Amino acid sequence: MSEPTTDRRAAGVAALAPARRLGEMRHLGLLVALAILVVIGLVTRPENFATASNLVSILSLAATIGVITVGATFVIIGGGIDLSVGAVMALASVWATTLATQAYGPWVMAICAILVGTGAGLVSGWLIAYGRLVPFIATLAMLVAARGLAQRMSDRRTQLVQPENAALVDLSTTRVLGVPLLVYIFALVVALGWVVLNRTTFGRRTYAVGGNPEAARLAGIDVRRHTMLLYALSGLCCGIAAILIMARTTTGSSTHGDLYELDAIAAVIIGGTLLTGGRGTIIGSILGLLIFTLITNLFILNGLDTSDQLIAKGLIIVVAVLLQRRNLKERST
Amino acid sequence: MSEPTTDRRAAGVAALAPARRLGEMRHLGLLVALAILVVIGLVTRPENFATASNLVSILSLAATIGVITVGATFVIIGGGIDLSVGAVMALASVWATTLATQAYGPWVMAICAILVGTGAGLVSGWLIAYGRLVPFIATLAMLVAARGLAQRMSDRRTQLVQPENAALVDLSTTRVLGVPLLVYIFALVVALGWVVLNRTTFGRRTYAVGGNPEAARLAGIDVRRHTMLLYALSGLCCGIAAILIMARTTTGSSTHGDLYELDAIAAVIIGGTLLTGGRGTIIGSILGLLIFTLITNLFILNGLDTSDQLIAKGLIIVVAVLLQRRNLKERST
Amino acid sequence: MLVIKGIVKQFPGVRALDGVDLDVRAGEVHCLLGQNGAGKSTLIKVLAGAHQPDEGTIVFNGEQVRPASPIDAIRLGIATIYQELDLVDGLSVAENIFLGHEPAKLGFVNRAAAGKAAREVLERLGHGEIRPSAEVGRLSPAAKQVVSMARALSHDARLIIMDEPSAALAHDEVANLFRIIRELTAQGVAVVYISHRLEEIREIGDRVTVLKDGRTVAVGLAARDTPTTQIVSLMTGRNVEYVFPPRGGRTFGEEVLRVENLTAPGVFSDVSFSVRAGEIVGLAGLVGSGRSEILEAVYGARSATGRVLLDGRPAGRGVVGAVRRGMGLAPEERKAQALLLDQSVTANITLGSLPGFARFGWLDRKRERAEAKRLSEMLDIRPPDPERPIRTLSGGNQQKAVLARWLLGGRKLLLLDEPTRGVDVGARAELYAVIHDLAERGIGVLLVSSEVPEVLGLADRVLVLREGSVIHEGDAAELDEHRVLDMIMNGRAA
Amino acid sequence: TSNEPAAAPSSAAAAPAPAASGNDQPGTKVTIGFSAPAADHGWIAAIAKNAEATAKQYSDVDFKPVEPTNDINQQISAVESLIAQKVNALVILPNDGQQLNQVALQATEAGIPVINLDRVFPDKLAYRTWIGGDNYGMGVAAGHFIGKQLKDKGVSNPVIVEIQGIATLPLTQDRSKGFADALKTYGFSVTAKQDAKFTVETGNQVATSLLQAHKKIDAMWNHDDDQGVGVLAAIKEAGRDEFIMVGGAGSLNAMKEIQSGTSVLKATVTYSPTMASSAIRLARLVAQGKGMSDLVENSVPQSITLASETITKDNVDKYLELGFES
Ligand SMILES: Nc1ncnc2c1ncn2[C@@H]1O[C@H](COP(=O)(O)OP(=O)(O)OP(=O)(O)O)[C@@H](O)[C@H]1O
Ligand SMILES: Nc1ncnc2c1ncn2[C@@H]1O[C@H](COP(=O)(O)OP(=O)(O)OP(=O)(O)O)[C@@H](O)[C@H]1O
Ligand SMILES: O[C@@H]1[C@H](O)[C@H](O)CO[C@H]1O
Ligand SMILES: [Mg+2]
Ligand SMILES: [Mg+2]
Repeated sequence: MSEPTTDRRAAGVAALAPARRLGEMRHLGLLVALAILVVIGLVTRPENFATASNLVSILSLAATIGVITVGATFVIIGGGIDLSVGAVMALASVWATTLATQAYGPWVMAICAILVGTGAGLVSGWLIAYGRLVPFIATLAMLVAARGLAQRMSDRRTQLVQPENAALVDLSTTRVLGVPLLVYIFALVVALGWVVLNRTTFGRRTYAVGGNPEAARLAGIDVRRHTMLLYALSGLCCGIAAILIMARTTTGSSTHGDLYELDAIAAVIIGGTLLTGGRGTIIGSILGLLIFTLITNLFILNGLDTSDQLIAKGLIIVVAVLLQRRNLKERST
Repeated sequence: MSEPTTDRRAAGVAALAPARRLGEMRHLGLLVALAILVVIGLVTRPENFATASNLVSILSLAATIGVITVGATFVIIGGGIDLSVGAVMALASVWATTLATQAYGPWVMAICAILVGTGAGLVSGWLIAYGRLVPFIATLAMLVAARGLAQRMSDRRTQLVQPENAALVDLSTTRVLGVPLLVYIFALVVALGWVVLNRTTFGRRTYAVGGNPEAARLAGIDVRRHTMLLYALSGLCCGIAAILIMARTTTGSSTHGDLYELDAIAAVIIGGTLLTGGRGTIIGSILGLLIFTLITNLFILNGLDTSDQLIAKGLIIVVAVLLQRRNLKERST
Repeated sequence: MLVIKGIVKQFPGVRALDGVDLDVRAGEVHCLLGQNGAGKSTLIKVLAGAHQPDEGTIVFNGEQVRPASPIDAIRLGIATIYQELDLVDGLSVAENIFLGHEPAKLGFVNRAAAGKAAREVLERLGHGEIRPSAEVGRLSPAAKQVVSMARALSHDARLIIMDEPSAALAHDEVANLFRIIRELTAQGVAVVYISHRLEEIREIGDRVTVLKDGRTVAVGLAARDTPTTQIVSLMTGRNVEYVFPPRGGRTFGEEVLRVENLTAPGVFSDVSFSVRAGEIVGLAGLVGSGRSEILEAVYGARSATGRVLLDGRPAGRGVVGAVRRGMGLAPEERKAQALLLDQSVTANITLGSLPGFARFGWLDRKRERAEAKRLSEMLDIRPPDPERPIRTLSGGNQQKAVLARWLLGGRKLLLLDEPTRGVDVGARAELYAVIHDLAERGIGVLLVSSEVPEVLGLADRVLVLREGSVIHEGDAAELDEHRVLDMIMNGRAA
Repeated sequence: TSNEPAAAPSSAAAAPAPAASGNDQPGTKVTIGFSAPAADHGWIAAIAKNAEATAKQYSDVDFKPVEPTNDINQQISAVESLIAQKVNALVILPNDGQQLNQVALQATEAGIPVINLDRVFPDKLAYRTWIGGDNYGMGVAAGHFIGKQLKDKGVSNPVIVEIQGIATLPLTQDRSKGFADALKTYGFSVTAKQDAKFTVETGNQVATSLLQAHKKIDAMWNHDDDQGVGVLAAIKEAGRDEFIMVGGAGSLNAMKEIQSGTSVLKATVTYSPTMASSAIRLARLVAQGKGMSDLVENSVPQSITLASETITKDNVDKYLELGFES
């Protein structure tokens, strides 16, 4: 083989930034957007924005949906979509706050929420993987049914966490180093999600299943089982989120998590994950989510009129993504 | 060439329904689901269900979102997604019912609605096609901004169609052969949509752009321009839908069309269109939509509680799609 | 080692396999031959557990087996390189190679081990320059093919099936592939090898099984000694001259295409040439020499500096203008770049000339179907039903449909990138005739092929490319294969 | 509706000029934080407008509204940020009293008096004063009006239809309960009920199907006049007029329908958004440590419940200026 040619090709390949580095560069756009928002905050509300308590408040606000976003990132990288997240969280919160469950104390309540979430995810996953339902439809059905069930169980009432189970609420009120416990839980879930996605066979196979399911199957991966597990994982995250929302609101309610599906998916996509699957990062999703949360926070601090907020929000989304797009060329849904 | 073998294989081919026929068979599942619902209606509410006035009322209910579904079908076949439909319809309805617009009479109101809808669609389309924004994000931004603008314009009030413009409301109240005019408009939009999708180069290109944009580009199709036009078409449909909702509710309001995006997309997908693009039919989408509308109608006729409605709806969606899946094997988002 | 008897596989409407027999011995290279659509890929998918047979038995290493899934086949020791590149674009080279059998502890991937093992396999394949951490989606088709091979080698397989592994490879790469195959067979590994290039079969094969219309028509022929005419007539059921149509007799008209100083930094530089009406100009070069990119730049699908003149006027901006002005490109990767897999053969064929079938945007579907039918018959696309989804056609037949697309709509200049990739011997001869016929009707053709004999046999004039530059231009008649190979590999200008 | 040609009463009408009492004299400067659900509904919009308009009337009030939202989680954050800004008083209309209870409690503990508007916090420690409408009373008023009318007509076994607002809100359940209880005193009961979402469109959709389900109706109660616009459109489209209808909340549009006398809408029971104006005044008084001058007591009372009045053709003129635009 002629050496020069090989060298040139090697050079060609080497000249290309490897996937991971590119991935980080892609986050640059998001970081820039985030930085701009921070600057806006500092300029418009110097006395309120950069306070520790405001930062904590931003993170607390982001925590619930953040946990859900981690699960959604897996599902979307795996080529699917989960519209049921908010409803499943609501159902888990209601189930965990029924008097029957509350009788067993906070631990059982937490486990109950997690089991209900995971169970709902398994059902969606089974329908998609083995029942061959389109994910959009299967999880839409789950959304509708879970909300209905939550309303039924709660008789459409908001269910208070009983005083004897206040330990659960402590997650929101107890602070370690000034930061409420639930923010730590959020951080932990993000970290675990990152590790699973990047360092385990499960994570790497998720990319394969989403990127090219036929190739994954031919490589000997049990695509169906994996798909089902992805939705179970998303359900698990919804269960954890249910614990957080119970802590924050001291209640279980069928109305919790309304429209979370849109917010979670939007965060994931702004974070650079393609709806077509096979690509994406947890970090990107979380940055996407923080951008959303920061926008809301800035609006609150500045007391903008709602209609103007909505208009501004639309524009900011476009700009944030345009910033990020600079580094991307792929087309997707 | 050995004749017998060829013949045998050719015979096999003849036995196979051609692609088109297969498409129609696919609707069989939907038709069966629809038939089952009709039977349920006949059995549970014999005196109310099969009346002409109930059928008309189902069609009237379906008309607004039906028109939007036609546009959504184009966008989704073209590989995109439009989350802004409900908000754009709301904006068009508000703009058309401002006192300034209403001063010019019903025709100008209708034209205003259509222009606003199409304009919003063009903006989304431009952002997606030329600004390279992901459709999900671009149209989510449009959703948020359009709702904000609608609130701003209307000052968050419900705007009544003035008595002197009652001609617009007549679309809903005037009946020809017992059927309100707006049902005819719905039917006309469906028919036109079908013709454009199946009989014109625009339709054919839509399938190409959604199925394989790179191939479409290399075949000389202006993929960007076409993509932009698809969203404009969707916006146009939202404008028409705005006229219908003004006629039905006698108002323009920023709250109109809440969550239409989910319903429209769900109808399209239940109808057999893949979210990945390149496939789908108008008829399927409309059947999907009718199933949804029929379910709600049956529930209300039978006085079911909304919680139970939701649970049942989830189950019915799954069953309807399972029925339809029988004829399909592809996997998709 | 492997004995297959009476395998039947039915698809909706097609009996793809209709009683196939095959026996493969340890340490041999067993070649599968057959026309496009004969059932080769389907057969190996049955072996690999990707399809379930309707009837028949498979005996592997003395035991009757029935691989229910790819995992089963891999566990049995059967590794497969599939015809369609089945890699995951978003993952790295190493991750692709070890997909499904990652070196891992408790579910955690040992990335160092994976990287090291990947490097070893790649080096063994002579491609140490492909970095295990590179993202597969950014590799060239040839490099992807190498990764596919590396994956097959990474399994400790007793039987390796290769479905047209050389289709995306150039001459030197094929030699490399053969070296590996010889190493494998020396260790007692059996190889099932599929290719449409008879000369490869002769070089590497031990025995040949021929499939036709889903049936075995000959077993265990000697790969080296069986006369070509016999093989071809077994495959096609008739006698096909595996030759090029006679050169000459054509007169060239006006210059249709003039390319001046075309440059795309890092890919090709300062390329100038012209194509006249009725002339076939061939681009020869190694994979990676920039031929595809030149075609794309001429077509307006890739940005480059320099001038492209069509009929003496600057070509319009972009592909849309190029197509409107009478160009057509049959791209290299048909699945990714050319096909609408869900659509019918007809819709695929007419895609490039829709305006010609429409009045005020309204399609004349009858005429569309008639034209598609005419072209299907002309190119012998099988099965002969233009209303079938193109997805259900074999690779070679899909390729013919791509070509058919540009036979419509009165093209002046056709850019053909590897037009016979994956096309069988019989159909290839037909395609050659079609290309000649086009030229005779005054169409200019710019042809890229990795098969030097094809370039020399078809083209009137040849440009030899090396590392993005034209190093030779001359009459095809004055060149021979040896000289061209010498130029493209060693850079020695004639 | 904003575009009523004769939209004479402006939102200022709902926030009448300061009463001529010493309380209106400027006092210490106070900052009042305000948080309410998203204003995509005429009634809620009126609440926001009234609060703002009232605050503007006082030179000693610095009004700080935060982004209205329908997401609990966000409303909690919004209130947290107001606490962090150390406002002098908070006026909160929670999306759900139970769910915002904890954060209201935090505010109270931080020394910020909370004026609870409309939807009530379950924990009395969480707020200083509650002011709101009487949801149960609204249902009772509607039930009595319908019961009496039907009794007078001598209808037996009447078909009574109820269109609720958002079903998951406690206030909806209270209204329904009051309605059923009042009807019971006449020996009547609700034949069918469905919930809408306080929007014109959902009111229209639900009414369209309900009218199909019941070919003959005697009376209908619609909880909310905003969605009532859609309900009335559906009734007109179906060409039905055999029943009497009662609305809820008391929008200007509803009052005009009642006034016309030709509409099926014969009455509406009030649930007036003027309560927001009062809430701001109360917040100011509490923050300044003043009492209510008409009361003997030195400080503002712990709870104030507005009465739900029944507006009919006979008394509508008196109410028109308090009607809010849908
Ligand atoms: N999934 C499928 N559905 C329906 N028909 C199929 C499918 N896959 C293959 N076929 C049909 O089966 C027959 C055999 O196809 P196969 O791909 O095995 O041919 P091949 O010998 O590999 O051809 P080539 O040389 O072109 O690759 C063809 O007629 C093809 O159209
Ligand atoms: N995605 C890419 N990013 C960067 N460089 C690339 C990419 N694809 C190809 N190249 C480089 O461009 C040059 C030409 O590539 P390519 O393999 O397509 O050439 P070719 O002559 O057309 O070969 P083939 O016979 O495979 O068509 C090579 O140097 C290659 O490394
Ligand atoms: O309490 C109010 C009103 O009663 C109105 O009818 C709807 O919104 C609720 O919040
Ligand atoms: Mg093949
Ligand atoms: Mg190439």
